[in-house]
Amino acid sequence: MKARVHVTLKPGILDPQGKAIQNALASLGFAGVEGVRQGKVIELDLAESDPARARESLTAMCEKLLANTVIENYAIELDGQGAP
Amino acid sequence: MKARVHVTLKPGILDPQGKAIQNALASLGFAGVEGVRQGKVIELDLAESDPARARESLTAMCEKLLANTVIENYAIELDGQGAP
Amino acid sequence: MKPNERAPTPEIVTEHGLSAAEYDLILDLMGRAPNLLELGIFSVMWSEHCSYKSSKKWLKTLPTEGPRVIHGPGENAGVIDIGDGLAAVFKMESHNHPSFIEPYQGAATGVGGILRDVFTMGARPVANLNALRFGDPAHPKTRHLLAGVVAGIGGYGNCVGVPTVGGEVNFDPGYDGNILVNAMTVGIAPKDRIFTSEASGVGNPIVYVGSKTGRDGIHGATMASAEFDEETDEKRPTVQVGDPFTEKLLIEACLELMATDAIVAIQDMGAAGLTCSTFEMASKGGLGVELDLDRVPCREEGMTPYEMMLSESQERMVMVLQPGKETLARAVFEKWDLDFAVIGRLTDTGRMVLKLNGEVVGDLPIDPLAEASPEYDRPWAATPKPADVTPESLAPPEDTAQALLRLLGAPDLCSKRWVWEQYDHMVMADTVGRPGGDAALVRIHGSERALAITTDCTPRYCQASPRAGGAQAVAEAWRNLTAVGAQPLAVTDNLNFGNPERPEIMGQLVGCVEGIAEACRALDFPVVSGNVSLYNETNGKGIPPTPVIGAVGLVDDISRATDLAFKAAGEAIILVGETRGHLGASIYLREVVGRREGAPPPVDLAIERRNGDLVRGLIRDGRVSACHDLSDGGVALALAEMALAGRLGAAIEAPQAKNGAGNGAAAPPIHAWLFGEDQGRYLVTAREAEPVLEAARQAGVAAARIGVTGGDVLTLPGGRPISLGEIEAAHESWLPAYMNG
Amino acid sequence: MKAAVIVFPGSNCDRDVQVALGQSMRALRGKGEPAMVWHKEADFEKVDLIVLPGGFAYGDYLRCGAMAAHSPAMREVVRRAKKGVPVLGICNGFQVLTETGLLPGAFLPNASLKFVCRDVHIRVETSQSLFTSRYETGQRLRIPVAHHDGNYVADEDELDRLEERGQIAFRYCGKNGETDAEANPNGAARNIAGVFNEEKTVLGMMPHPERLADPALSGSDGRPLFDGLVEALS
Ligand SMILES: Nc1ncnc2c1ncn2[C@@H]1O[C@H](COP(=O)(O)OP(=O)(O)O)[C@@H](O)[C@H]1O
Ligand SMILES: [Mg+2]
Repeated sequence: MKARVHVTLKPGILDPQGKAIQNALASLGFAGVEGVRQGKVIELDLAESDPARARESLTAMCEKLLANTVIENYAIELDGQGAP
Repeated sequence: MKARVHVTLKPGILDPQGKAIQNALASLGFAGVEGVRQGKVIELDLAESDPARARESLTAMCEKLLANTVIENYAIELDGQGAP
Repeated sequence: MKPNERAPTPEIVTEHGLSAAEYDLILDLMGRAPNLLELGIFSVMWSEHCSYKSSKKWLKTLPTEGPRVIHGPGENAGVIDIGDGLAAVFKMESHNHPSFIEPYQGAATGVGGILRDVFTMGARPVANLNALRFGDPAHPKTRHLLAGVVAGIGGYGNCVGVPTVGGEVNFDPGYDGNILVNAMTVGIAPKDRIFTSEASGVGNPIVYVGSKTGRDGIHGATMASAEFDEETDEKRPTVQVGDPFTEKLLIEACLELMATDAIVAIQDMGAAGLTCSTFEMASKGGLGVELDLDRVPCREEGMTPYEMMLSESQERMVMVLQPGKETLARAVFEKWDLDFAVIGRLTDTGRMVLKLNGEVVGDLPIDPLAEASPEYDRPWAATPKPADVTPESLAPPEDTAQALLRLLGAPDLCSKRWVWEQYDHMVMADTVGRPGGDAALVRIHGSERALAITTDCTPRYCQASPRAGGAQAVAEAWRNLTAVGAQPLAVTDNLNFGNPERPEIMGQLVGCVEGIAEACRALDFPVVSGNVSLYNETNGKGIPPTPVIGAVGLVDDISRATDLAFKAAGEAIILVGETRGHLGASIYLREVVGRREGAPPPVDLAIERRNGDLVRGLIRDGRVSACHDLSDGGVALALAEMALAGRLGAAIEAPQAKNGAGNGAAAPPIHAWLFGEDQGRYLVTAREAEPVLEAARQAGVAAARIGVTGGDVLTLPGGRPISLGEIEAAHESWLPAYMNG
Repeated sequence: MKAAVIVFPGSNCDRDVQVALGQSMRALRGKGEPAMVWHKEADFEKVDLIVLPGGFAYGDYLRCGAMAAHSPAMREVVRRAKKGVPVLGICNGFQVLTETGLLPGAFLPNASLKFVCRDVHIRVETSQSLFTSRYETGQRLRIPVAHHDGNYVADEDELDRLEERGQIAFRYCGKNGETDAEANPNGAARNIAGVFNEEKTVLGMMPHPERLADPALSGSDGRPLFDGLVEALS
C-alpha cells in the first residue's frame, strides 16, 4: 500500500528555508504571505497491506530514521485512510 | 487562510534521496519497502481569505518560485478545501 | 532477425537530426533501412556532440605533442607526465544547454561528467574548475541561472569531495539565451597505470557498473547539437538528475578495482550513454560487441532497447574485464553498494549486435559507422578586421580614482567570492593557492610539489579578432601559471561557438583555433584534450566566440611559489613588460567610456615567452615577493587587487617614458598607461628594485620601477588616494548585492 | 596511542584527518597512523580515540548524518563512547554525533541556505578538555568551515544547560573575539561551533581543524587540537 510521511519542524524551531521562501515571495511582489514553513513528505510503497501493521512499521521508521524527533514532528498518512 | 503546496519530482526523474532512504530502511531491517520518493510541503499563511483568489495566487507562486516545473509537479491544498 | 519492421519515415529521420545525405549513407552502410533503434544509434554517433563533424578538420591543426604528453586528444582526458612517476589527467567539458534548461542539475551533471572522464583513466580527481558565462545582469533570467549553476556545481563537487579551486565568471548580453557552463577536472594517476577505452580480447566480458538506467535525457546528445528556438521552453526534455553520492562511490570503487589487474578497458557513459561507450571501446580495439539488453540494470519497468541504448542516466561506467575477474570485480562494486552486471562480451565480428530476450533487435557495423562519420569542411568567412582605437583619441576620465572603482565593481571584474565560497575549495587539504589568485595551486599529495591550474578566455577580444583572441586566451593562461611561479605544461580547451552552418560563425571558430594553435606552438604548450560546443545560438544570434583555455603547470617547490598579495611596506613595485597603453577592446573602453570597439591588444608570443621566463625565474630564485599578471583593467586593476590581497596600500609614480623600453618613445597618456591591456606584462614587488631591473636588462625585457608599497591607500598618478576600504567595498559588494537583489 | 577514523560511504575528509592526526602522532610519539575503519565493521580493534570525519555520509540525503548514525560501526562507537572512549566528530562527524544522541541538539540548513566554505574565527571556550588542552581559554583560532547545514539548534533550556555545564567548546567570533551575528557563518544558536558531551569525552565541531594543521596551507591553528589529543591519550 502507499503511505506518506509528513515531517515538519517543531513549532518553536526557526525555519531558515521557510523564512527564505517568505522573503523571496515578498520580493517577487506576492503580498499577504504571513508565514511560510517548509517540510518534507516521504512517499513509500509498502508490501504490507494491513493498515494497522503498516502504521506500526511506519512509526518505527519515523522514530528511527525518517524524522529527527529533537526538532521534527511527523505524521503518517495511509492511502485511503485520510489525511493526517 | 492556510494553504499547503506539495512539490514532488515528476515521474521518471531520478530521486537520489528517495533511493538512499529506501536502502537505509532496508539495512535497518524494515522489509517490504518497495519504493521511496521524497518531496516537499510548503505551508503558507495567507492574508487572502477567498479560496479562488488564494488558489490563483498560489499557482503563480508555484510557477515562479515554489516548484521547479522543469522537474517537479506541484499540488495546492487549501484549508477546508480537501487534499489535492 | 527482424531489424526492419518499420522503415523510418523522413520525419523520423529529420527528428533524429540526420540530413537526407546522412540517411543515404546509412542505407549504404547497412544495406537496408535501419530500424528505429539503429537509427537512434546512428543519430547520436553522428551528432555534432559525438562526431565533431564541423570542427574535426580544424582541431587537427592544434599542436598535441610534447615531451611530457602521454595521451593527447582522443582519450577521455589528456595525460601528461609530471615527474616522480605521476601523471596529471585533465579535460574541460561544456554543459551549456542542459544548464540553461535546469541550471542546478545541468551544472551538477556537467561536473559529474567531467569527473568521470578523468577517473575513467585511473586518476584520482584532485581539482575542479568552472568557466561560466551568463547574460546581461539586467536580463530577467540571469540571476536565477547564476544562482542555480553555482549551487549545482557546489552541490556536486562538494559532495564528491573534490575541491573546486578556480574558474571565471563573465556577463554579456550575447549569452542571454545561451549561458556557458564549462567544467574542468584535473586528476593525478600513477604514470604507468593509465586506463584507456581500447577493448581487447575476444570473449572478454563487458560489465556495466554504477547507477541504474532510467529514461533520462534520451536524445540529450542530439539536443546539445541543435539550435534553441523560442519553443525550447515548451519541449522541456527530460532533465538528468545527478547523484553525487553515487559518483563518490563510483570513484572509490573504480580506483579500488583499478589497483588490481582486472580491467582491460574502461569507459564512462556520457552523452549517448551505452551506445557511445560500447561503440568507442569496440571501435578502438577493432572488435565487435554483443550486448544482452535484458541484463542492463534499469530503473523503470518496460524500458525499450532504444531507451536503454540512448539513455543519459548519470553515474554509469562500462568496463571490459580480464576473463575470470568478474567475481573479484563484483565484490568491489557490491562493497560500495553499486550495481554490477555482465551485459555482454567482445566479439570478432566487428559488429554491434544488440539482443533482447535472445532475439536480435539491432545489428550495426562498427568500423564503417565510425569511419563514415561525417566530416564537414564548412564554408567560413573571416571576421573583418576592426579599426584601431588609439589612446590619444580617448579623453582621460574626469576622475581616475572613480574610473578604477568603477572597474573594480564591474560584473566581469568584481570579486567572485560569492561564487567560490559556495564551493568547498579546501577538501583534500592540499589547496595551497586558493581561489582569488592568478592560478590555483594544488599540492601533489604527500609532496612539496604542486599543480598550478587556471582557466581563461576574453570573449570580447575573440569577437573583435578571433585569431588574436584565441592566441590571447592561451597567452593569458600561460601567464597566470607563470605568475604563481609554475612551469606551464599543457592545456585543454573548450570551444564554444554559435551555429557553424553560418560562415561568419565558422570563421570565428577557424580564427580562434588558428590563434590557439599558434600560441600553443610558440609557448610549447600542447593541447591534450578538449571539447567543442556549437549551436550556442538563439533566434539566429550566436554567442560571442568563447574558446576557453584550461591550463596546467607545475611548481617544483611550493615554498618557492608566490601569490599576488603585497607582502610588506616599503617594497618596490616593478612593472615587467612594455606598456603602450592599448585600449582597443579593453574593459576600460567598455565600462568607463561605454564603447565596444577596436582591435584587441596584439599578442607577441616571443615577447610573452621571454617576459614570462624572466618572471618565473625571479619567483623561483626568491627575488620577488609578490607577482600578478596584467590582463583586464591593466596596471590599475592589478595594483588594486594586489593591495587588497595584502591589505597594504601603494604609491605609484607617473611613467616617464614608454616604460623601460629605452627607445625614448613618449609615454602613453596616463589613462592609457593605467588601464591599457597590453599583453605579456606582470607586476612584481621586491625589497630592492635594482637586482630585478638588472635581471630584466640582461634578459632584454622592458621593466621599470613604478612605485612603492605601504600605507592604507592606493595613490595613482593623476588621481586622488583611494583607501583600501573603498577598494574592498567596490570589489566585493557588486556580486552579493546583485544576487540579493 | 591508537586511533580509528570511521569511513562512511560519502565521507570525504577521512584522509585529511588521518594525515593531520598522523602527523601529530609521528611528531610527538615518533610513530603511528590512525586506522581507517569501514562503516560496516562493528568489531574494529580497541583504540584510544575515534574520529568521525567530514564529508557527505550517504550523500547527506534525508538529513545530514541520519543514515550514518545507524551504521554498524556507529552502533559500536556509541557503545564505546558511553564507556568513555573519546570521540571527535568534525563537520559531518558532528552531525552524525547529534543524530546518534551522543551530543545534544540538531542541525538545520545554514541561514543563508548556501554552502559556505571559508576561514572563520572561533573562540576556545575552555581549555579544560582533552581536545582543547593546548589552547588557552578565550584564544581565537582561524579555521575553515565548509558545510551547508551548520546551523546548530537546541531548545533554550538545553542551550542554558550546555552553558552551565561548560559543554560549549567553541563559538564563532569576530576579530576581537566578539560572538555577534556578523561573526556567525550559519546562524547557529548562540554562535556555537562545537560542543562536548557532559563528560567532555566527546567533541563535535563544525570547523575543520585538519584543514589548517600544516603551515603550507596558510595556517596551522588546527594543529594543537591533534597534538593535545596525542599528548593526552598516549
Ligand atoms: N566560477 C569560479 N569558481 C571558482 N573561482 C573563480 C570563479 N570565477 C572566478 N574565480 C576566481 O577568481 C579569481 C579572479 O578570476 P579572473 O578575474 O578570471 O582571474 P584572471 O584575470 O587572473 O584570469 C581567480 O582566482 C579565479 O579562479
Ligand atoms: Mg591573472
